[in-house]
Amino acid sequence: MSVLDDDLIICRCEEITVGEIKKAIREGARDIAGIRRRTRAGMGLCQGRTCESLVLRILARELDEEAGRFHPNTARPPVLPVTFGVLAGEPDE
Amino acid sequence: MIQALASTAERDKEGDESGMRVTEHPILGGLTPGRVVQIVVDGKKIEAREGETIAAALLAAGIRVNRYTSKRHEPRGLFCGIGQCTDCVMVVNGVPNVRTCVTPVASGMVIETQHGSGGRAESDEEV
Amino acid sequence: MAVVGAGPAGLAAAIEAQKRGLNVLLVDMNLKAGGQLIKQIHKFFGSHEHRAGTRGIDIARDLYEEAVSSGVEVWLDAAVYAIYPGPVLEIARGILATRTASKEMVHASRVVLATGASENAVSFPGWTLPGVMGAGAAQTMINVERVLPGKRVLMVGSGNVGLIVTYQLLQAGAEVVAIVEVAPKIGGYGVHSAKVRRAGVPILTSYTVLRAFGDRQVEGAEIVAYDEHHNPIEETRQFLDVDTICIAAGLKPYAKLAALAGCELIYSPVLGGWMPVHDENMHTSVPGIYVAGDLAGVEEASTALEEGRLAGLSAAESLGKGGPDAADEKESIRERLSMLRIGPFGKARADAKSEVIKVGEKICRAG
Amino acid sequence: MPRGLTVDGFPTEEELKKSPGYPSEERFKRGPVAVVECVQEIPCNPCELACPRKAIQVGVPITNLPRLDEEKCTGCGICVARCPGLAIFVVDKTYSDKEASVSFPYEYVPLPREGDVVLAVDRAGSVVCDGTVLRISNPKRNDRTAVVTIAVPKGMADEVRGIARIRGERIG
Amino acid sequence: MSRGADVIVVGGGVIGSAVTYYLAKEGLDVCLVDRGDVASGTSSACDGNVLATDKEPGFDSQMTLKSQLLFRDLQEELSYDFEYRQRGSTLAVEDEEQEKVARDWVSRQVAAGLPMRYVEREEVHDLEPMIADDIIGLVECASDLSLNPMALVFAFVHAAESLGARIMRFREVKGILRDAKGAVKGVDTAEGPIESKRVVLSAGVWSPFIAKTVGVDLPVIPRKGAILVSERTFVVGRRKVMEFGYLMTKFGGGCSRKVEPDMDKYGIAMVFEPTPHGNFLIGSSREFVGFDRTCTSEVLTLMARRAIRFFPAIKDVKVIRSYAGLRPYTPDHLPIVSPVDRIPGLYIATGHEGDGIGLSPITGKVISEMITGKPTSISVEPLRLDRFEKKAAGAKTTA
Repeated sequence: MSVLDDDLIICRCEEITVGEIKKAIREGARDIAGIRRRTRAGMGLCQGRTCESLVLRILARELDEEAGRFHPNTARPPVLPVTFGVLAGEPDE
Repeated sequence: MIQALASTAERDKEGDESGMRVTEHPILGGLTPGRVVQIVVDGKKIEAREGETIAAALLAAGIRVNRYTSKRHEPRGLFCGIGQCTDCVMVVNGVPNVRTCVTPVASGMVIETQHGSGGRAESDEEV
Repeated sequence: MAVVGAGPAGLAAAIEAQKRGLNVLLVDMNLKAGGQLIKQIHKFFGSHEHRAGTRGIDIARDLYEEAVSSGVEVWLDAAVYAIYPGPVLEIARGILATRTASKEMVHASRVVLATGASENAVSFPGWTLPGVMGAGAAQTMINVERVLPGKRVLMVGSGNVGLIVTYQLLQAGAEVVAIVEVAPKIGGYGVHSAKVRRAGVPILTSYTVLRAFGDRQVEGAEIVAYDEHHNPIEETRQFLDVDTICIAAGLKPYAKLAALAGCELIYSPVLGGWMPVHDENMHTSVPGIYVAGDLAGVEEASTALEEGRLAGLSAAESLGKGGPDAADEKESIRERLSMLRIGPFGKARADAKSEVIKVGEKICRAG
Repeated sequence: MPRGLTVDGFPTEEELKKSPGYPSEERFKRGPVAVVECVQEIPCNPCELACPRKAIQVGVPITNLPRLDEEKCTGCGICVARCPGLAIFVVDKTYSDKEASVSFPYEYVPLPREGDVVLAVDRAGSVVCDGTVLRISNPKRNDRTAVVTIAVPKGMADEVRGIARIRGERIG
Repeated sequence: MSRGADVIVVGGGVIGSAVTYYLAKEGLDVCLVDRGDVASGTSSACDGNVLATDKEPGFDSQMTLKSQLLFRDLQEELSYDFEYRQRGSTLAVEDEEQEKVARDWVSRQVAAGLPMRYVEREEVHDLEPMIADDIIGLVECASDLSLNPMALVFAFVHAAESLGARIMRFREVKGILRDAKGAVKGVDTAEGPIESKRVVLSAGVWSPFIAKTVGVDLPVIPRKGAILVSERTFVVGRRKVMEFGYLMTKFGGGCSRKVEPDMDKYGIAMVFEPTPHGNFLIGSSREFVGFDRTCTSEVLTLMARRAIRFFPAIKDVKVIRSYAGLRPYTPDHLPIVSPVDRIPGLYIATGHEGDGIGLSPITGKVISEMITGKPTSISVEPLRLDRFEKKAAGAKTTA
């Protein structure tokens, strides 16, 4: 099916392709975090908000498992981009 | 039907050259006049409606490419429209990665198409 | 009590709790309250209690006014970027509208998370081109911003969102060239599909978008039909002259904040994917934290409203402010909720929801 | 070959006639009547409250299909704009010797004007005949859903359910 | 029962994977076992610094220098790109008090053979244009380098696999098995035992649990360290920059920092590391809070504040993520790379705290030398497990 071309972008932020994700699975990735560590898919500005469910589907299909077996990435602060300035909590001069 | 023709003509008169503004709407009514502010997009002056998002102002002006990616240098534009996907980011007043779909325009705002990370250099490897 | 998200669920939760005597702070990252209601210009389904027949935009306005007049403190342009044990919310205020954002720490004894959902993506060659966008993005453009995202649109997906946004694109003056649906049947309500068919929009079931063409932006799309073995039927392959492709492939709960708060998640395909487990009071596995609306499983706005009320009421009750009618009121909300989950469209959601609650009753102790 | 609501996107004649919201042929002969084209069990009942004569009943549960009491229905058309699904029409097969009238909700701009000759469309959006605009009704209680009534050849009364949208392209 | 191996390595972090690689390179049949994926614990939650500059002059810094040389070879040997960049590093000096200690530090390191120098005030902004105006000097170390820690693990694992090593992921080791004489005979796993006469325990902070199954007490405890990740942005700096006070938080004493008390309470010290992807990492914190890996508000706030103090321009740069890892701490800041004398065939390789990435090649190499009976590349005496027992005994005698 042409929609699964290896060249197809899955992670829009880091420009990671289906091929790279499949390769990560061949190299032992068994969850979304494993894909992320090997490919950077989900490490960009949006932190996987768009690609996470697409990666999940590829994992489920490649490994022939239920989608619900694959947990989303661990949530860590900040859950949306926030400046160092705001995080530091120092009043603006 | 002649009425319809007139309303199309009016659109052009209002300076909506691309015809992208929804001037008449069966539910929302006519577009209220609203205050017009000037913004600068890649050096070109553009009129925007106060309160609208940068992405909307750009679409109204017929601009659909907000940025080019780092690796493949591919164009990107509005995608999720709710500030989540961060694909529509641009350099706004010198600050890169500003989500244009949720950030409202302001008078005098300087907006630039973002190339890569929008930094002064793409990455430290390329310095 | 703090409520995160001023959509229908968050607004309803805030109003309910405030009316019962809690001090409620309602925060939303957007500049306007109402969540997705602010782009719902169509009349809502449901019953009289759910304000059926009223347009979403009007419900948003009324709810917001009710919240403010009942004393709820509302912070807009306030993004909750972290939640820590306490619960303590860390909020960035003024990111969008000002150049001097600040950080606020809010400690609340009860928190209702109503962070909604986000659209699922569909990937196909060319899907990263400007002009390919979520149906929700297009809907925001036409109904909130009053700008067309494009003039000739291909809609991918025939669920209610796909059908409704198609209709609204027509209302805004765009052309919708076709709706393609990968399944053999239309996903959304027949009344919505009938409405767009009457308007001349073909709905092509068992069809998919193969690719988007274009150099700098969408200049066309290629579609093809599938046979029952999921093989493309070559002679149906065709090029569509469009400048916009809208993706309406369903929604998934936006559960990152709930996950960060430590809420146990459960996977429910029917309800959109990973979502926080909760009990029949909308209470999660973390003491004091409640959920409502699409975060608690993607459903309709009417459901979100009722769940919001239930969460607000339960939170008030847990602080001894439920009032004498609390039990009865909860019962009638639950009845109305089950009314929204019957029929061929509601049954699967009802089953999925009771699965979630069954797990929830085990791991979500009252806060 | 009609494939039904879930494939074609609009109900077949058979699906409609099976539903309790569709008037009988005898009733059509007696003048204007509401045609409720709501054949799926969805949770929705504003039509029930809309009718001052209680001619449409949904009852409990609200997923029941709306049932038309064709004796009570006068074809007043109040329900047309109140149906969130825009699925109710008023058809008057007795409008004149040669013509029937069809009323339908219309939420587009610009609105047609009385007397305009418009392109009448069937449920699939195909233009099937010309129609003449008889009335446009859009009082406040309609909440911005206009109801347009057009006259069409009598034989088209069961087919016509709207008009082609009036668009720039069609002008001139 | 799985096929046995010459050596079983327990733990697929950077140390275990390096050990596996060097053993496989020696032609041994090696089997690496991890309860999860490789690079999924501490090695996935750290930065990629390979620093000699922050080591105690002497054995400690020498060991790092050796490791840095091995990295140069690895860059050629390993086909997988682990983003090796040798750009050096700098330590930012805030005031005269620190300057004094810094100059002394430099002279001791130079004497020990490290390519270090003290950078005078006038030159500070030529080297680090974005650093705060009031920084009065820098300590520069030319040999320091950076890499991507997770990629390094994958690089070791892939190379080891191509040399015939077996990698068993998602298989939990429950304990070490011994024969009648007390020598190692394999490991017990959730899916049954695996036989081997030699076991290398390199499971980081989780090693003590496994060591305990054969009565070995490892003085290794988790020390949590958090990191902030920025968005891709402009070039803030091209190499590692740390505050000189980092050394104080690491070793304690020496000289003081003028900071709010919480900075010291959570061991906050600014560490800046650019990545080749256009973003940068900000560390660091040091806390003993058991196995809790969550990031706390206080720590992230203070880290952001400390980072802005050194790089004011990042105030408007966005943080997109944070994470925290559990570094295997030992009381004397030196790792344990050692046989266990009482249990023939058992080797320990853990306790590197924040230096596991940097010391992984030398650790792997030394373990492979021990097992193959070759002379070790560095003296292993200071890394022996029994040093703690001796110290404890010594302390008792003195008392």
